Amino acid sequence: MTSLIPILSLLIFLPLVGALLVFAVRQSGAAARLLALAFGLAEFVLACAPLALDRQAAHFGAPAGFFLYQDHGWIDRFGIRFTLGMDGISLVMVLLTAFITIVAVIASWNVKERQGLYLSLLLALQGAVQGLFLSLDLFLFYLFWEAMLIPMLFLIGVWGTGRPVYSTIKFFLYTFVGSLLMLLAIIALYLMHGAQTGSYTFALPALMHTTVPYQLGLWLFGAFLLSFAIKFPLFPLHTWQPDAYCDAPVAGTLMLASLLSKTAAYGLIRIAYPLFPEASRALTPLIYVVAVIGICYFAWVAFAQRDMKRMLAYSSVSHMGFVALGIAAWSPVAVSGALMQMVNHAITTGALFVVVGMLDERAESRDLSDFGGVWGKVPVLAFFFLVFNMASAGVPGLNNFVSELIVLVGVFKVAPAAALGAFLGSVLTLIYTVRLVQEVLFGKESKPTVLAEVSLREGSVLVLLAVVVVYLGVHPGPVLDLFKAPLELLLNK
Amino acid sequence: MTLTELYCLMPIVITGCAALFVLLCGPLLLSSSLTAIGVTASAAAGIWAAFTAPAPIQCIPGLAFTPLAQLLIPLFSFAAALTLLLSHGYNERRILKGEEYPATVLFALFAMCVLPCATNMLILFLALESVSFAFYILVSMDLNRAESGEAGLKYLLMGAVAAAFTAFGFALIFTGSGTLALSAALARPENRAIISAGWGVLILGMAFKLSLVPAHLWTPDVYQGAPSPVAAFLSTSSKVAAAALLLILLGHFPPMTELRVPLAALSVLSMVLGNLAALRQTNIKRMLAYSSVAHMGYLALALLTGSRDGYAAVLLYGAIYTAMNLAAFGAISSLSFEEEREQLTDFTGIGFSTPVRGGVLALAMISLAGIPPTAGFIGKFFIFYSALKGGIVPLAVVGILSAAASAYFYLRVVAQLYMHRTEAPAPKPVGFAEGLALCAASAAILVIGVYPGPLLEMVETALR
Amino acid sequence: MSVPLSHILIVASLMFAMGLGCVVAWRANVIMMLIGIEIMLNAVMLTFVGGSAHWGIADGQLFSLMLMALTSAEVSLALAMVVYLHRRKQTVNTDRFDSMKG
Amino acid sequence: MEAIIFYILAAILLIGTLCAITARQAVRAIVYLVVSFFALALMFYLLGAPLIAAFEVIIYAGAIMVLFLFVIMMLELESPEKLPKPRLSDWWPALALVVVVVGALAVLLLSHVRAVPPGFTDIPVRQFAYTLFKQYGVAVEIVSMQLLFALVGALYLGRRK
Amino acid sequence: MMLATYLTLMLLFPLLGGLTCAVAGRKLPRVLVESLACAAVFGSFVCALLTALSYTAPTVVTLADWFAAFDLVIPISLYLDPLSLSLSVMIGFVCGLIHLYSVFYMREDEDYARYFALLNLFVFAMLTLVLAESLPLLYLGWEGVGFCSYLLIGFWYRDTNNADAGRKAFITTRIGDTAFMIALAWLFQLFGTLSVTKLNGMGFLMPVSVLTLLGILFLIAAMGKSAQVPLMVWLPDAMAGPTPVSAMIHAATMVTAGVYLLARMYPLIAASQAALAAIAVTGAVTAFYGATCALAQRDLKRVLAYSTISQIGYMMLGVGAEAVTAATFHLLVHAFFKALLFLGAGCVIAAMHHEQDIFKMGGLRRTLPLTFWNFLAGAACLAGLPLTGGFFSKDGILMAVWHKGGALYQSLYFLGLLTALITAFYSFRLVFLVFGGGNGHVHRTSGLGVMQAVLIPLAILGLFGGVLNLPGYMGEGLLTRLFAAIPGGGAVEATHEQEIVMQAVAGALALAGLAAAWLRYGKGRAHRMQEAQSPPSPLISFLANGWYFDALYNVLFVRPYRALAGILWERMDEGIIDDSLDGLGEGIGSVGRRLGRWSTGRVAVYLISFAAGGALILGYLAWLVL
Repeated sequence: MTSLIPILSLLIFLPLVGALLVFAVRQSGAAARLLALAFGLAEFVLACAPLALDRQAAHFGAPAGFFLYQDHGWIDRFGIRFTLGMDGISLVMVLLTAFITIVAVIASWNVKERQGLYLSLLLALQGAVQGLFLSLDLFLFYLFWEAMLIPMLFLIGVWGTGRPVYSTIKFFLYTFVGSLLMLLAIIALYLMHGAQTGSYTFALPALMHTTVPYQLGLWLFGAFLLSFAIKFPLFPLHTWQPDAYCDAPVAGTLMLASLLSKTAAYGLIRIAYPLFPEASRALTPLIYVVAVIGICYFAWVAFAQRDMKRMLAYSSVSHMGFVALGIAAWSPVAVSGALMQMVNHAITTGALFVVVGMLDERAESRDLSDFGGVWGKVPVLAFFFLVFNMASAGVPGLNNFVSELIVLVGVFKVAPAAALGAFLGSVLTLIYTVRLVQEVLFGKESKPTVLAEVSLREGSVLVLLAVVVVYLGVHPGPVLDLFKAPLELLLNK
Repeated sequence: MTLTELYCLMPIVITGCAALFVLLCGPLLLSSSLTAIGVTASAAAGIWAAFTAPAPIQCIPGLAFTPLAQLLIPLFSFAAALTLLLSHGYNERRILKGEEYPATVLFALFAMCVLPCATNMLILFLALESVSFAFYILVSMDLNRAESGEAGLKYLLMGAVAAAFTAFGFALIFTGSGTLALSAALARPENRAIISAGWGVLILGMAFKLSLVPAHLWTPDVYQGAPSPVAAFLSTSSKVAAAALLLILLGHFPPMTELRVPLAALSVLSMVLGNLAALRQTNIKRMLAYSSVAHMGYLALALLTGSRDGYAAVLLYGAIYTAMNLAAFGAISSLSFEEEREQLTDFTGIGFSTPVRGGVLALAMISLAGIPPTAGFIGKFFIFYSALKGGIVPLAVVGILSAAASAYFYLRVVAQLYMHRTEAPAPKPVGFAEGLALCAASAAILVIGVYPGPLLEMVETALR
Repeated sequence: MSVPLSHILIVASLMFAMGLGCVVAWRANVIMMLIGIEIMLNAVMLTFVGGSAHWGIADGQLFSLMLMALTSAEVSLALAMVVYLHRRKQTVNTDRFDSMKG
Repeated sequence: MEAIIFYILAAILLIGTLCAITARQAVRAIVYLVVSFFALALMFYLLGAPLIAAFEVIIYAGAIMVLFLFVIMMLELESPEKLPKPRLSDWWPALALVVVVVGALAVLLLSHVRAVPPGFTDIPVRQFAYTLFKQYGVAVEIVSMQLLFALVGALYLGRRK
Repeated sequence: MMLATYLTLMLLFPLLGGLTCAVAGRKLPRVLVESLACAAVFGSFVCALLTALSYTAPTVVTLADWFAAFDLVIPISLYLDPLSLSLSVMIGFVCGLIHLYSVFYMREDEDYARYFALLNLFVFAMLTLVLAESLPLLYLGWEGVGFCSYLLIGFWYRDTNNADAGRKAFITTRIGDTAFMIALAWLFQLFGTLSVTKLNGMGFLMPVSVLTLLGILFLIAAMGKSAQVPLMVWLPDAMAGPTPVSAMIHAATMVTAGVYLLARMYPLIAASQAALAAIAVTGAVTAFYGATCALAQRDLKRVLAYSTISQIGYMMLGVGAEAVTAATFHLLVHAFFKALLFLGAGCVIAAMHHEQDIFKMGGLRRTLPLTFWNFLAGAACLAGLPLTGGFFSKDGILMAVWHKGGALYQSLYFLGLLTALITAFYSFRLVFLVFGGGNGHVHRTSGLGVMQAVLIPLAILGLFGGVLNLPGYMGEGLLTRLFAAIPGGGAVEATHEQEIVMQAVAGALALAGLAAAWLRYGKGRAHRMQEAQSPPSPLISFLANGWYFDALYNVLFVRPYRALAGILWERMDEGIIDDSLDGLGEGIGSVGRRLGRWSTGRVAVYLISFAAGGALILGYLAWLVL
């Protein structure tokens, strides 16, 4: 059954086809919206399909642990193949992508200008991200890694606010520098593997068996790390991020914060760490340091912000620090915590950006001083704002707590000092979160005193997100179980 | 000369005859039929070459239909056909009349067809100089703009000096090796110094054709001054022709290790300077000129490896670069009406007011920046792959970093096209010919970007 | 004849360099620059003829012949351009032909 | 004997060229150049290339130089403001370039071990013609095309709107 | 099996009630929401009683899995032992009453749905905290109560001060929570489990120094939640919330969670004398601090707040003195009488048009007699007048401290006694100022009758709470018997004579305090009232401002934090990091522009560059040959 329907290719190409179709009907806003939503939902259903499969079944020719696998020749000259595979980790990431895209589509219901194009770019971005999460060929991975940038470039640049051009080019250049160096590293690895085994291939499982001299490994791993660290982003390579997050339109910020930063973490887990075990060990202290600095520093800086989106941007990086920390520890508990944190961060931060987008839409401002007493004005929105903020502050019972706890417990075992720094960060996180909540929700009602209440469409998005937030906070077991088998394979290499 | 020999050389014959025919019958025919003749001839030459099996032996003294020619002639024909298609509308809008224009384009194509077939240095040299010579004329052909003539003179002066250098190089090589025939070029260790001096001078001459630093300075002026379709043709085919000449020579001569440092210097300087100088350029044609300096730097990087992979990368990149720059200059030319549209600010909001042309320009920029899934990425990948394989790591790193910086100015164009609130005056719609040319170029960019396998195979075959 | 080849080549080099010097030194004078180019090309011809004589084959001489044709073509085109530009700009000072730069 | 003549001619050639490039007026430069081209033609003859020598005289010393003169006269370029003279500061870089180029070439060419391997041989006109038409027929074609297009270009530029 | 059902229902009732109110509360009629909320809590209380009836021995009940990542397995499991059982009964009871009280107290507020939702959720969280068997679950309750407390303090959010108070509470307690989390992570590293029962049995595996550190981490956690020195600053401000909230959260239940945590983890940390001493010292100092501050407060609720701080200090002292039973005893009794006092104060405030300054009150003895008598009972308990519940519970702690022996504990004992004296003094200061004196005008609100009625059961429990654990000479205590099984739960080994002597001393001190208060505020009332008009003396303001801890923290932490945040952002982030990159970009751009200027437009320059390139290449080749 798995071989009859190429689910993996479909996961990639369905959104791309959707993008083309939506682009084609772009004249009519309503049609484009519905079409985009339909494709989003179809993708989600498709992404759910593997949940029904027997995940223990070994696929012929597939590397261990991958229960869905596709392999086609592509560029024979370099041994580049169109290889896709799905294990528990990628399944979760694919589901996440599908989910966030639906949210993004619904959140961009009211885009005024060129909505068809906007939605089409969103779907194209989704296709690229899905491809990245599924590819088992390093070249393919890189291709998607960079292809992602194009829709994002336009999303920020065309529909952005503030200084969109500056922000989008800054975003692009930053990530581009990193990824080009990564390209060199990929080629070097490929050549080395070819020279050692005589088979020139970009297949990830094969490349894992390359013996890399320690010194060279450091350089190569450094290139990978740089690329991933920029997109993560890790301190101090983050300065593109507040600008980009801030100036992007709602869906753009959502995709950036929820998905694009995850691709970097995914790359570290799936590629960089397993490929260079020794080098990654050597550079781990560095990652600890930047992760901890990131958690605390960004939380601190977030406190100083006046612009809500900018504050959330810093908050988002601060939380990504936990992911970095978990990966750096590279123990089963810590990494599964990191993966969980990736999911939770995507949901929570995404939800916060959506809510802030709604506030922005209503009050036409993101400046904290323009807000106050929102609780009295839009209680429903305020409720969700509060819930998501509390989730972000790590209140137990909501999703972020679980993953942060797992990460911290896991990291404490390996590197207590780093974990202690992160604990400090959790206090700082609360400080800015509470400030945000207070300045927006509490206090005297600011002008305009009447804001439109949440519409059905907005409400459905918020409820959807909140349900996931609570579900993952209360019963994250199924998701964590999915990580187990792949992590065992990855970490025992 | 037997029929099969003629058969092999038909592209040359077709293009040469077409050039003469256009020149002779020009006054009697409409400009559209001249274009049609030109395009047909180019297409015929290209298709003929593509579907003719290469013959290893000389067809007639001095010429052979080599595998390389089988790859390059269709490429040049493609570029020439697109140039003619683009020029048709452009020339009408800019009131450039006369049969001289298509005839000269065909003459350039004729010389280009000869070049990869040449089996000795004299033919090579003459073909190359004829290509340049055609471009001297084409560049200065816009009588409405003083810049055009000015650019032509500058190009000619520089070109003549460079030709002198090239010729001097050939002279020294000839003096050292005692033959002009490529196949018989022998290593004469006792004359190595003379030959290497010849190579040194020759490389500089080639640096001019490829516009490598420090022989690049003419490039921005000439691109700016030339009519846009000519700039498209000039920036693609003439460079590929020069690169092909170097490939042919390097392929036949024993490796000259002493050339590594000068070539490396040319390459690295070009990559860095080209990309940096383009950063703040506000004239898009000049910007593309600096960009072409940088891209030729990448080419030189691949040449430097001296390996088969490197040469394959050169050819592939040449083909891809042809598509990219044709699209870029093609879009610019199709957007130019009474005035040449060349300032960056002239493109504000064009991406939305003319979606196709704006889209093609944006696609070309993205491809030039080397972002997948466009052809530019495949090209860049191959170049840096061969560089790493050839062990020139520091240069590769410098190159890749400068390539990263280059994204800035390409994206600036994209931003200008789509991301500004104000809008420049929207251009009028264009004709079928230009649309066809733009579509062909962008289709090439996308197809090569997604499925480069066949082209890679062709490149491999060409080097066999 | 017993002139060493290297002497011929040195003479040619000197001439080539002088031509180059002429082109460089007469920086704005397009006529003198063209003359410099002629000098350089003549040096090249001398080299070819020397090489030809050295190896006893006619190829070098042929190259020289072709160079002459090439040169005359170039010169005629260049002079046509000079005339054309003079008509437009009333000058042949190349330093004044700097409407494009940067 | 021939060697001595060769060196004398070389001296004339170089001095003539030097005079030409340093002449104050273009017309004088052309005259100097004609002299040196005559010397060059003689050298060609000495080197066994009588045909080239003849062409040198006819084409260079004759046609091309006359063309130059013609243009100079046509554009009335003899007035000083029309043709700028190099300043002294322009000569230094030129000189430096000349020194470096000549020096480098001299080093390279003189390191050439066997200076006179087979000796100079006269190349009969017959051999020349044979090579030209048997081996390089294509070259003739290309050059003819090129000359044709030089004509085309010149005519095009000469066209008045 | 029944036990599991009871426990589940005990938690589910308030949770579902809270969620229903939160989600649908605004759409439902007011009465329905109110009765739903009350019913949920009383249902929970009934379940607690049923649990108590069917309780036989300590049991662990695992309800479900929460999450599991490799060896980190966290179940949702509950632990029922005398400690949690007695607390959950108390919580059910007190919270139920306070819910009822709230119905009338909040009569005029529009945001009833939010109020009751939070109240119910609070009960859920508190019960979770108490019943949790795995530490992360305990932490869930721990943070849950903090979260509800945060929102309830800032319930009247339109006033920024209220919101600020909530924020302060949340952040200050989070500092303690972090210590808790660190302890949690460390415990997992050490023992590989986070189950309370397992951990408590494994303390001996670790060196004492580790246990000391763990104890101190738990102590810090308790400091935050229970408002102990130095993290006590939030509690007085927390009085900004509605008075029932203060009664429920900031007096009876949540603030004692710290004591509960220490009692819960006592078996683990008991091996470390240093940790116990730290706990004891913290408790005694806090008790003294709170009592002194309470002396000078003018706000009715702030007096009670400081007294709460002080009383919890006693409980901590008890835990530090290895008297978990006594501490729990005091915790329970305190819950009753402090809830009573707050609710009484609520009646007063409601009757006084939300006037809280005790110097503007007086004469309520006559106008609100029921409140007066109940309040008096509460004050007597607080002061530790002999034979009240407070008397026995406080005395149990002091006795344990004395019996622990050693110079440290003996000095703590005397500090405790001094504090008891002060406590008695300020309790009656309050009574005399509020209820004594001339006639006061009151504003009769509709619900006042019911509100006053709620006080009665609490007063009875407070006054006769002593029977829960009578001292040895009066027969064995109920709690002592219950707690005998758990470590630290044993009775203090003391002779009856000693007990009697010590209780006599304590009783005498309480009476002395009462007398002093009467002298100063009963007889000298008019004089004091006049004094209150003039600016306070330095000592009074020192005490009134809580020893100026707020100001100190403001200078030490808050302002530097704010300032540094700004500096980090503008100087560091936007400045050094971003500007240096922008500068790099700018620099590269201008280099590029300069390189572009090489193209001067003059062909001579092009030629000379070209020629120079040739010269360089030739020069290089020549150099190679040389």
